Amino acid sequence: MRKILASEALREILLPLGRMALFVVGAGALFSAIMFALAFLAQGSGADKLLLETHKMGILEYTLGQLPQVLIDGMTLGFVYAAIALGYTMVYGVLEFINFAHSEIFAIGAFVGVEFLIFMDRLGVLAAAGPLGSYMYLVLALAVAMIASGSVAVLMERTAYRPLRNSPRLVPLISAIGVSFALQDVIRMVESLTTGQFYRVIPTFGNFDERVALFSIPTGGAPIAVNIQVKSIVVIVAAVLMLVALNYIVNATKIGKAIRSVAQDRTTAALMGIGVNGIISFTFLIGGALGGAAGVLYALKFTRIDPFVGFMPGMKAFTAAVLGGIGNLTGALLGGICLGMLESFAGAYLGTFTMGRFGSEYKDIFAFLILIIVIIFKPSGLLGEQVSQKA
Amino acid sequence: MSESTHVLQATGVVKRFGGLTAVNKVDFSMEKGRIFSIIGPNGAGKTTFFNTISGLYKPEEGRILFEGRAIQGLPPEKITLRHIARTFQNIRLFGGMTVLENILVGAYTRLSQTAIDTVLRTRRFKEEEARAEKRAEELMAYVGLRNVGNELASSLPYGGQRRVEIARALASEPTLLLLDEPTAGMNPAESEDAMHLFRRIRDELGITILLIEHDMKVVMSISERISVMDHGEKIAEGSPREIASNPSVIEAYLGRGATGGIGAGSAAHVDKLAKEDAS
Amino acid sequence: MRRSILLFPAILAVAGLVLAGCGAPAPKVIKIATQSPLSGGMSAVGTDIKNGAQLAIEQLSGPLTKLGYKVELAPFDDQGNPDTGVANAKSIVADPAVLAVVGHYNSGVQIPSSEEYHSANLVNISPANTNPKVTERGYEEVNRICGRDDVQGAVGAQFAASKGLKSAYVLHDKTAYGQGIAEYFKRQAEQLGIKVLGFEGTEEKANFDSILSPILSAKPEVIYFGGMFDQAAVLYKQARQKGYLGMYLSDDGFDASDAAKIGGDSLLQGAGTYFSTVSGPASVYPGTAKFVADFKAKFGSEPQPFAAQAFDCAAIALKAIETAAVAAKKLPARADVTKAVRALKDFPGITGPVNFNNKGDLVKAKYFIIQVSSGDPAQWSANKIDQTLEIAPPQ
Amino acid sequence: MKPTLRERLGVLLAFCNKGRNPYWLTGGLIILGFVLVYLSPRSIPAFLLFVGGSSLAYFLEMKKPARLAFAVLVAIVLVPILGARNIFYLEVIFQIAVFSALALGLNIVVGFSGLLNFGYMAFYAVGAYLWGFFGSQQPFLLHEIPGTAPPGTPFFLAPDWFYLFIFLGIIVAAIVGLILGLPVLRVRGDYLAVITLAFGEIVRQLLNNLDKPLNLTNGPQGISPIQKPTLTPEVVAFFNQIFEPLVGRPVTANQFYNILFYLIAVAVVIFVIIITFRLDDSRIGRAWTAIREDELAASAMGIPANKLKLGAFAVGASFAGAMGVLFAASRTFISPESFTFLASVNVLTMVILGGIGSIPGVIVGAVVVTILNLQVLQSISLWLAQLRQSDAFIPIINFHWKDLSNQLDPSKYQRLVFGIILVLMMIYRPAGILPAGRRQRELEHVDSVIDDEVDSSIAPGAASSSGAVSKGKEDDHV
Repeated sequence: MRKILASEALREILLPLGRMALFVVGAGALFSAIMFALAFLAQGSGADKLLLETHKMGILEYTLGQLPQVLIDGMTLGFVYAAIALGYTMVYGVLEFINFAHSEIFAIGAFVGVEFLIFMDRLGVLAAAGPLGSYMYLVLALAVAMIASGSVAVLMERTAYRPLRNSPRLVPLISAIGVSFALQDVIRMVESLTTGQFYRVIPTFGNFDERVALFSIPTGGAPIAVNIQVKSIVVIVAAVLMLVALNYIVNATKIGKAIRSVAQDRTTAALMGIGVNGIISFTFLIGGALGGAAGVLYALKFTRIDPFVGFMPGMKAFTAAVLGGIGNLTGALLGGICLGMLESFAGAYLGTFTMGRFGSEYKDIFAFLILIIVIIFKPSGLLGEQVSQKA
Repeated sequence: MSESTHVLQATGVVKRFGGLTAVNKVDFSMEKGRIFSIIGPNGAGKTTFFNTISGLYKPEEGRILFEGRAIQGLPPEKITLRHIARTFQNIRLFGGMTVLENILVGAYTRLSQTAIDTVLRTRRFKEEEARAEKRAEELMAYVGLRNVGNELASSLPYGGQRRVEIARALASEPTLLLLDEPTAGMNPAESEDAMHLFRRIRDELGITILLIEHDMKVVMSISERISVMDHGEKIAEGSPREIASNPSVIEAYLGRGATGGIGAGSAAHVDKLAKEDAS
Repeated sequence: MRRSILLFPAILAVAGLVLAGCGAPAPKVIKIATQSPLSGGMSAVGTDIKNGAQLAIEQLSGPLTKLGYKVELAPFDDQGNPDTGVANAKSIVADPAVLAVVGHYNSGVQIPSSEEYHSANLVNISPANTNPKVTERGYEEVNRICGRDDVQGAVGAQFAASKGLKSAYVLHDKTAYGQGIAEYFKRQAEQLGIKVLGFEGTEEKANFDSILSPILSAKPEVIYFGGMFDQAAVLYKQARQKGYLGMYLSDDGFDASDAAKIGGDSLLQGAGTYFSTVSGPASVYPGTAKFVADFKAKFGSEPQPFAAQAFDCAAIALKAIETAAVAAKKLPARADVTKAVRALKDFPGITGPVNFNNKGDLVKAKYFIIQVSSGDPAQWSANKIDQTLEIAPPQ
Repeated sequence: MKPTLRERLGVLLAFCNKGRNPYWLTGGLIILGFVLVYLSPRSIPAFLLFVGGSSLAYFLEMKKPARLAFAVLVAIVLVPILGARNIFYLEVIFQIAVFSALALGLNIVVGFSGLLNFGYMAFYAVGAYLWGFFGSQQPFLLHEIPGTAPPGTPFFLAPDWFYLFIFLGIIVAAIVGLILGLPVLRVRGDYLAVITLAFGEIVRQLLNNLDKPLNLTNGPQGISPIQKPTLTPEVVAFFNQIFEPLVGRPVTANQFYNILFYLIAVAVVIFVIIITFRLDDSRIGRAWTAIREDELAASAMGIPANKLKLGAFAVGASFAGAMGVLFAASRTFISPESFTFLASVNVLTMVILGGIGSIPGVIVGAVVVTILNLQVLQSISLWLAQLRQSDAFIPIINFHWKDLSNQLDPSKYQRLVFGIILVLMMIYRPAGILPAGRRQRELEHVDSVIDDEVDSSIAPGAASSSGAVSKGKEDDHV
């Protein structure tokens, strides 16, 4: 009996890991293939000639040379999106409600984590920490951020959403937007009261900025080196761990079962003796904590944060959640990876392929177009069931 | 059987939801000016069949002819244009609108005002609005509603809301009225009133009525013809008396431990109906 | 319905009570208004524009106080939004005590708002609006002490050419300011024979991964960024982390010690980091060092870009009001102040001597190309001047 | 027992509505407010008194012609006079008018038909860029560096095309509304909200990016100068002839532009209000409400829901389009910064605060938010700034005002204020300040054909006001 349980648990850990690997490889291969097809077609075009002139290589070679870096960047970004998207998707799964303020939960996590690190830096312990110590501080920062974001998310649910739970569906949505706006300014107020500035930069510590050289690609011009930053690896590993843990909680624990039953049918779950309010709070706690952790990872990767930092990643993560099928944890992962890849590809190649006429400034437009197209033509998303759309 | 007498004819109607076949090859036809009932246990596919007729669902197979013209697969608004109106099992009034407005919404298809008329407030618009309002008031009176025109529909008690729904359906000037469990949740006195109303609608307005009903007392006393559905299929059709004595119907009900007894309990009705049949 | 009827007047009444305190101004008060975004994403710079002006009024209103006037600051929040800016401008114009406006951060707000100043003859001195159109309209009331995009971009290109660079990748922040400078950099650079390998704008503030890929493969000798330090420094840092070793070049939006805080030592690696600015470093203008110290003492943080310019704007306004007041022997009219601003000769600002031409641009702006020489924010003022260029604006 | 506050207010209201009192009160307050503002043109309490007095013309019970007379007096005579003395008020009222029209347009989409739209500013942008493009030199600058114009570039159209473009703005924005509406029809509820948000962002980013390959929008540089309609000196002279004694000084042509734009805005708003009222009270308006309440039941009643939703999008967009043209001309400058998500939420806040679905409510929302934003928050900040520069302090806690952090200025926290307003309104008053009421009709009481049927149970129950936001039924299928 015990053995079965253990293997069950192992299954819940290995299965999502396998899925992630599949998604990354699959999405990467798909996008690469599309890119090659385009590059093949573009041979001999103006863009090709321009590249030969400036980079001394053809468009096919250029595409190939860029590819590994683009894939790595896309994957890193994808995991960050996936971690944020989980917060949206969990809340949607349980309440069928878009928690618009999740992007601010993300920002709060980023700020709390970064403030913690800044504090540690001021104490001088951060600079003194060895390689192992720096990871410990990062984990601590993550933990602090997760606690803070989780608590704010629970508080937010209590005050701004719970009183509206039985209202028409647009009412809590509007309330969520209100919360989102209010939180942006609250963060700004708190941060600017202390120093007069409201953006923060994560202190430099540990070996996160170092690059690990993977290999280099010989091309007609200079060889293109492919590197991955330590912090990219950290981001990916941390995101994977969180995703696996969440998957385990939802699919293999008692409380996970309760969450799923509340998501299925709140009334019935209540009749079965499940404390629905508690479960909903717990959902917000988990979603918020994940968002907060994603905030710290984001700050680690991209160094600078401000109170409005959540809006764009929030929108993108929501897009990812919808793309994968909102309410579906695996879907959020797939959506995040696809979107991260798409953005990375669009940013890297669009300018080159159109000879600068349309540049990477169109990558957000791409993301939003994807969102619109998915919602219109497959509102249930890539992996969603046919239930999601209700007025 | 000429087309003029058969107002509604369905042949081989199939409606599936994923793997589930909710309506399976149902043939069905009803004559003009009749009160026709569909009965059957819960989940038998009655409401699905109704929704297929009224255009909320598209049937996968089969034809539905209304007054000789195919209507299957038409969107609901087109079907209303063809003079078919319906009510809902769980009342679906526009709760935030007044009773009068609800009925005016029902008259939507019978108004010809355009956006330009509306903005310019042409004479045509004013006259038409006045006419529609008057007609709505008449309908309210007809279904037995008084002094509630300006009340929010959601503020009416249950029985009143049922009446508003019927008035709203009548406002679209139907020749066929589909009633989905119109007496559900009513006490016996209210059901009696409702039945009286249905007969009047048929007799005075000449509207053919097709109803789904659970209350056997109502079904047996009001229907002139009954169709029984089970597991998405039509298992029997006939006069109330025939249905009451049909073994497969009894099995369908009793086999599942149905609620209302169909045999002994309603024997009195059957007798009464037999007399009516004879007359 | 009944309750609501009462709610509305109640709100008005409460609002009225709250505001009862701000009645008509006492006589002999002179106000200098500032307009800048105090809220929203641009409020960091906007607030320091206000703070710069506030510092100037506190420190330099002595002569006017002796003449018997009380000088006050009236800070307005234009929210970076033309609607609010214009409404504020009308509010400012309607207050007769206001004799000068320091302001606007966004040219998009300055242009419509200054139409109001123009029709009220109220002088506007801008610390930050570099868009050529600001002064090209030829309004007597509109002046600026910052450079023009078309000049500053060209200065950057000249510098790059003087260093013998052959290729550049040009980025901007998709604001009127950054894009304007970048466009002129590109134009001048191409004329000087520098190959522009790419030209892109981005609103991204943090994640430059996807933009950097094509840049790194193009291997430009210099990455030019038109925009503010909080984007540029992040971009520069990320590019270094990805192994870029060429030169960085930016504009006066980069002149903030926080750039070093963000960029750190990555600004020193490779071919180093340079930026063009009209506001000279402490070694040239001793006033700047004092300003920075005073500012930090008062507001607790390093001044953002344009804070020093705002200080100078307010100082110019004060001087002009004083001149006009002495000449008129009474509270001067707005038109007098407007004329007095243009009449100032070699006003010693902390960012350099100020002389306005007939459009309101500086007659000759001195541009410095400064090299970042330390990754430590505290050492920002010790940055070296690499080149000094004096350029007159196009006529 | 002491009377509660509400009872006392009720007594007050009853007094206000007694006999001829409404006329005296309204007229008196308007005149009092006018005189106060006239004498002290910068006093905000006086201005609020004037606005409050004017609003009584709507709130108190009086005859329709009297209401109209008050409205005309205020709008056409008093406001221009005050505005000429202090153009700030004219600007405030101009913006109130602009935002009222926007809020009314959004109200058709959100309030009447229950379709949440977070990208509404996109339609405003369409109108603004329409005149911004054709009413400037931009068509000749397609290959220039954004933000530059060779000297002597002519304008593309004569300035008076502006009037035609108001109508073109209506049409073009309506078409864009249809284009957005078409795919969006398949989506409902919160998905719709997200799609429209994405659409709004796409439009803003397109405007920001379309300076290459062809320089259509000047990108972030924005388009300027944009022409205003011409103003002949005769018109200004005519105005001065009549109003100079009242204003106290002659009005210049530049100042008169403010009055002109104010009048155009008021005209557009009146037009918009009439259209909105008439649409609301017709089969179209009833159908919109029916769709909002229960789309499925509505289509079963024969309402072509898709067509009507498209119509709502188009009508709502068209108002924004017209105001966009007006905005471009009055500002002479437009850039993508004006059309952000924040701006869309701003308009949505007006609709929700005032009363979703309620025409007077939405206007009240526009008034409150605009005044709050332009006057109240700014004034408190200015007041704090004044205090900070003084030696004043709070005695007991010995707090010197000059120590008050700049970061606590209320004008910096517009988003916070709006956010809190949205949340509180949703929790305590989801129907808004002036909730939408259903039109009460004079009924003729047709005699019941059968009297015996009417049972007492059908008597009206307690009227409960329902949240006006779309009430989606959870049980989707009948």
